[in-house]
Amino acid sequence: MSLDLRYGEVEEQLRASVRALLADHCAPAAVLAGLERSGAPDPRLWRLLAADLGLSGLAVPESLGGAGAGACELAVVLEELGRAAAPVPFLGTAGLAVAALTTCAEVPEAAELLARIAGGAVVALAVPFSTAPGSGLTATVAATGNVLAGPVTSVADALGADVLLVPAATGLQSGLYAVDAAAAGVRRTAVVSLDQTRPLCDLTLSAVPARPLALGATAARAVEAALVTGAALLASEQLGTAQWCLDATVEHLRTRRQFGRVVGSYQAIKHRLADLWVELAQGRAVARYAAACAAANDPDAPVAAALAQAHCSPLAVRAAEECVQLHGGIGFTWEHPAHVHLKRARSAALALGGAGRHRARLAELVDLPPS
Amino acid sequence: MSLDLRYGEVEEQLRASVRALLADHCAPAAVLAGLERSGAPDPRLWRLLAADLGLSGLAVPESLGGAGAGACELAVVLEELGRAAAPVPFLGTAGLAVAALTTCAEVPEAAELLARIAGGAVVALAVPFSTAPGSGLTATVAATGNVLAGPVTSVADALGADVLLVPAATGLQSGLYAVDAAAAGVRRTAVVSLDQTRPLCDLTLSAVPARPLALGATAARAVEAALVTGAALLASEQLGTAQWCLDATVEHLRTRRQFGRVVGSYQAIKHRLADLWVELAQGRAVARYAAACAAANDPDAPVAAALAQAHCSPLAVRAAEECVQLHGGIGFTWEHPAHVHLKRARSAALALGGAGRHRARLAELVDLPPS
Amino acid sequence: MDDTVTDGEVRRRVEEFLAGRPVPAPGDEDGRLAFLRARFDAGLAWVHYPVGLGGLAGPRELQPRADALFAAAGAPDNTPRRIGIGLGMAAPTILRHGTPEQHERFLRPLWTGEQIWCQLFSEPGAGSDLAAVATRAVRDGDGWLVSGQKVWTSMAHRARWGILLARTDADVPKHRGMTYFVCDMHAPGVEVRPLRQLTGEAEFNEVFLTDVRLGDELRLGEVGQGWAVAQTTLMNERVAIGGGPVPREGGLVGLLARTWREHPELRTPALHDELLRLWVRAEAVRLTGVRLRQQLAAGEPGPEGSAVKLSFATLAQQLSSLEVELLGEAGLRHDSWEFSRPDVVDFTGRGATYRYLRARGNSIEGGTSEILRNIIAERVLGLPAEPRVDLDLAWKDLPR
Amino acid sequence: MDDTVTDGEVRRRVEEFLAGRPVPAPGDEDGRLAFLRARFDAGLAWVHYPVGLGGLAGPRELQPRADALFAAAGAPDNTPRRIGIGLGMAAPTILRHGTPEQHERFLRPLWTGEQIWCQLFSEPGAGSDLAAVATRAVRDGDGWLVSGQKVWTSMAHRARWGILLARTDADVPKHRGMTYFVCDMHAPGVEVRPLRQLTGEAEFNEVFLTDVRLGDELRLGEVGQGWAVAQTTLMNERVAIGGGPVPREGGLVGLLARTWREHPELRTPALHDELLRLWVRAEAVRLTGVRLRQQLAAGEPGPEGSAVKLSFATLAQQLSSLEVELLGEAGLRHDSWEFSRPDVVDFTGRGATYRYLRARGNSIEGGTSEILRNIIAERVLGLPAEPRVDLDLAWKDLPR
Repeated sequence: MSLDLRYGEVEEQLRASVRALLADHCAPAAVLAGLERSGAPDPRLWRLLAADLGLSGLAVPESLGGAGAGACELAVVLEELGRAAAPVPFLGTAGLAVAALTTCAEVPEAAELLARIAGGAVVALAVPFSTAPGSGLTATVAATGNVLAGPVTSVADALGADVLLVPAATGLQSGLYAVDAAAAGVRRTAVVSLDQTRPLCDLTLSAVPARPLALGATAARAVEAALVTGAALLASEQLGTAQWCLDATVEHLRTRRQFGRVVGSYQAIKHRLADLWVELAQGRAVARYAAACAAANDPDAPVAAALAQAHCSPLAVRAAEECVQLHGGIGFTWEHPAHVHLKRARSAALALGGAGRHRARLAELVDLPPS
Repeated sequence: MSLDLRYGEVEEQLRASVRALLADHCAPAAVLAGLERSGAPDPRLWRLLAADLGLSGLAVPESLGGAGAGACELAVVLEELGRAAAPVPFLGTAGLAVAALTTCAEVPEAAELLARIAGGAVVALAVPFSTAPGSGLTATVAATGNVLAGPVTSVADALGADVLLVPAATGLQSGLYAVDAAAAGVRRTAVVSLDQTRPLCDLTLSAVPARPLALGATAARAVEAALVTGAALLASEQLGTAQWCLDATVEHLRTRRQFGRVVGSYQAIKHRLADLWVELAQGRAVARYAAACAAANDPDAPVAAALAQAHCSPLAVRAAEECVQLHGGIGFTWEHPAHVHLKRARSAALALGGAGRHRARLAELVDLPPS
Repeated sequence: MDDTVTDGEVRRRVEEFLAGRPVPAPGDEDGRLAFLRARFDAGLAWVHYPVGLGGLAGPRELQPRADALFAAAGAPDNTPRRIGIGLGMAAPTILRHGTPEQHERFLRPLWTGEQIWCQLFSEPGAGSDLAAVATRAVRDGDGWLVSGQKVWTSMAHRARWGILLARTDADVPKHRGMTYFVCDMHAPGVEVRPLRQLTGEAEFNEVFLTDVRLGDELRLGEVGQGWAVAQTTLMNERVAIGGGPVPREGGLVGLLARTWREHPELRTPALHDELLRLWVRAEAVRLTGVRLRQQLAAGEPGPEGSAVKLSFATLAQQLSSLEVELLGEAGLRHDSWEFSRPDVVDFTGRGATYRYLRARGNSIEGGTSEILRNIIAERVLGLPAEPRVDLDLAWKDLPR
Repeated sequence: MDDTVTDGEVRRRVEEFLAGRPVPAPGDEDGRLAFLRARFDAGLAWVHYPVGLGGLAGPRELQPRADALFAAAGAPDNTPRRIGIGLGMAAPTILRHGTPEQHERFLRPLWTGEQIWCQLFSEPGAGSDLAAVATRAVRDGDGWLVSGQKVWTSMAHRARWGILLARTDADVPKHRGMTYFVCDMHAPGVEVRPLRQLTGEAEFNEVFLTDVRLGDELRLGEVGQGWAVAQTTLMNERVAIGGGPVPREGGLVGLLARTWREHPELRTPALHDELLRLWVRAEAVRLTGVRLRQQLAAGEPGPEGSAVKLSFATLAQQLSSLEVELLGEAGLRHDSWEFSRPDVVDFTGRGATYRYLRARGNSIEGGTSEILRNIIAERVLGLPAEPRVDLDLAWKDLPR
């Protein structure tokens, strides 16, 4: 074990600048106000993050205009976005899309897209958000030559996207294609989503011209890279969710009084929060390990990503549920931000596979076969 | 739902007399002292229960010298035996053996054995104690004519048995045979058992003469009846274990002081015990339902037995684990009876299938198929 | 109790009533009201209530019998779910603590549903610790002036009356300084605002009271006795929440099991065992309820009642959570975030994600699961109470 | 700290030492002892201790380096697991609070293992609440007479000395009336009885003290300062329990995984998911430890340390429980109930049922899981303490 699981100095600086920006532009009240909008989130916050802080290209090579950083830095940004429940397409663009495109960066179109991302473009991988790593590429879109047709349901971060990365079947093999989201023949239907801060859409492509990025095994590898990296990074976002929920709950319980005593002084409450904190500390270790493996291209990366998801998905859900419960009535209201985190946590726990599928994947990876 | 899940007046009287006898002859100190003996438990307590109270034949028809009662009464006795962790072969004899013999009571040998049980004889079904209902009869003993040979491992209540009921394979079918435990060729090797109050033995039969009780489907039905009824009844014993553990823990915590306060006044402790009590109340309902179904020969009896095991096995384990934990250091010592219940609970949770196998059985019975 | 009121006697009276008064046509609202008023006057509204107040002073168990006979005849009912707070909480409190004038004035329109009631107990600072209510009622001539804020008030926007707990003396310990009132929801100074909950709906309201004038005839019980009067209300609330008998797979577990059976493509081995664990728990909770009802029917109430709401809340949360998990991609989608003001909670008419969200409230509303565990530990298991610092201090001196 | 003591300097000194003193043959007990004494005198016993007391006043991190060099040369060690209480708890306390005479007298034979130490803290009435010790020490001329009962004392039957917490003043609040002593385990009036635990073994003892006379030179720290002195011991106990780095599947999870891999016939789908959940938890706990050690090595201690013992206890219990469950029929059988007196716990050398039983103690010994949760909630999360009634009352007036 030589991977460093601590936060480095650069990461802490990155965290501080993201947190400051979110404090100014993504306070709970702003997120709550955003729920009344339907469709894609307000692009203003994305522009601030992507352009002003240059975060969209955090993991894009410097030669393409990015920051040349890696998964560890992305993970820290995602922790902060998770804390704020920020409605931005960061995971999809800077995480999944960049990971997919990096595997085929020798293709000029892919390199060009990476450069556009570094410039603030939103790019989404057109797969159902529930797709698990290791599940293979079963495209619902068909490619005829370089023309695509077919549906994809429940795509994340695509409503405001500039470009879509579409896995499509062509004869016996599959390919990964780039499609301009604004092209004629691309229909995006907003889905009423459980997590309103990451609204999904259903996609229908009708005779849409596309540029091929990869074919066959390369395409499968690109999609798998996106899903594995995405799962690893999502764990850090979930960690951020859990951390916000714990912090908010502790803060509330340190002042709320019932029966003449501060509620946080009751032992049953204390023990539940202590257990949650222990689980959160474990979540930090596994999320950091997943990010470090992804950054180092460590052969253990698939195990690390599955482990991180298996632990952090239920962690965030439990933290958010405790947050609602231990806030009492106020936590059950629309006006308190607890529910935003609850919905994000519950939703994220289904994203990119969910804990059950990741445990099953671990079973294969670490040789613990089912009966 | 017309089955009565309450305790009737007769059952409460029965409970009172069993409890009084156990208070006199099976106090915790006596059970602890018994652990220093190896092999079969002291037969004195069995004689008191079987002969003085007439409990061995509780479910034997009156025409054969029994009390003609049913599973509900057996269940109440088992609750009390569970509370006391009484080292007697009641479950095996009055529960499993009587259930098996009752299905073939038209065979004179079976009727005779039922009458002997009513007189206080100990009869054990020679299957591994972990055998689950519905698992089919895969006999390890071979019958050649009426002569048996072969091993059976981990048999409960057989060390002090007078007669063994042995499932044995004969050519293509199977049969159930009665064997005198004292016969030449019967070797019983005491097993170092996790639950010393129900010591197991390994059985080896070498050319032992036997009397056939049932063959083919009838034999399978007899064994299955024993296992289903046994599973239903074991739940009541487990309920008794859980009740003792909760009661002892509450009693301890109402007087034990730490940090100037009675430990039972700390909220974390209170909430754990409240949750345990809720689960115990549920355990009482399912155990009563299983007993009522068995008594009424209700078609729901297999579901009820599996349900009772699925709930009461983990209940007793959890109650015993909490009992050890919440007694603190003293609960970890040999001189305190908590460990006797812990070992019985942990062991009983593997007996007659265990919760996992009973859940899988429920899946079949209530049409919730696996993937 | 009048033991001449037997099953046969109730049947006779219902038949006689129906013979003399035709069932009104569906949609005939005036006819419906007249019918219900007459039924009340005939003592067939709640047979266990006193004669003259809608009852026959008979045994409570005969009421379902009367209801069934009226239902069989196609008679209109008083939409009991819609007026549950009046029937379940206000009525027994008024009956026990009210004056004859109050009985006369409130009970009939309450039962017929002409006047809807709401409950003005909880406040932002008084949730589990209800005795901490800060809403003040001060003497004003021959009446009272009430000011404060109440919360979690279902039906407040439709209610004619509210049962109200207010502080009338801040110089004594908190349990001794409260008085119980009937609040006129049409009085000036009563402002009702919908309180949107995390499902997007507003089942509840906030109620702002600003110098609301209530005559002394709206006081229920003695001044300073509000806590004792409120106990009657709360005891009846817990009884009301218990619910009726359900068949196997009758509740949320049935929805989950149906999804499982109908969608083989969603199944995984891990979810299978999870499903079975919850099926077992659901069936255990159900049988506990069956056993409890058998005990109650036999006049042997067991302490299991305290556990019913606690178990139900936990189970509803676990079942709906597993349902969302099982749905996978579909669990990422929701049915609607439209604002609405439902009169009753509809767990089955909406999707799994709605159930998941709404069920979070089950362990908060009507007594949190934490408080229920305290109650079980102290009242059932006999464990000692926490040290309390708020019982002897004057209300005004309590730390806030 | 002497910063001229570098890695190279330690290596030089060890090499010089080894050059001057041949490694004793295995089994040569006298040679072994002489060798260890000389190593102590050379300052290579614990390099972070002061010069003259077995150290070089160097950085603590260099000690493993010295140990490795000695081990590589085949030199005997002081069997650190066997004398853990002396090394881990008594020594740092003596060093910090002892007189020069006490340093001189106790530290060398402690380190070489000539004299084994035990800890006389817990009592039947003082477990989690250690400050409730009732063992009394009363002045007797120029010394003390000690009477009381201690419990959970490992190695008491082999120990030459014990670190003892006793009450010297019952008229002040409990934390202020204790004094810390070194107890002479060979003194008249010390009776050690094995305490059999639920595994059948006796790792621990009860120690009965009846008018045990201890000279005042055996007092450690000031009279009445026992609680403060004991804090040094306890802080070091927690550090000691943290444990070293383990590879993936290095602990109990490895035994469970091996059984799973080697016995396909025992597998069921439900157990599979259970196994995976625990595998995930075990790996998460392991990585938490890895991260913690990286932080400690970088001089940034995180609060995760408080969680390590808690997580380890829970995990050991769950893993061993699942192992028994997985074994099925074999889980009904045990290896042995023979009475024995092991010096150290052997989790891996025995069967699954032994592990299951022994692991129940993990959440009790050395700080219960309940106390650890209190500590995390109060010290890490900053939640307020419970109301306390025992802090200001004189010890003799406390309710018992």
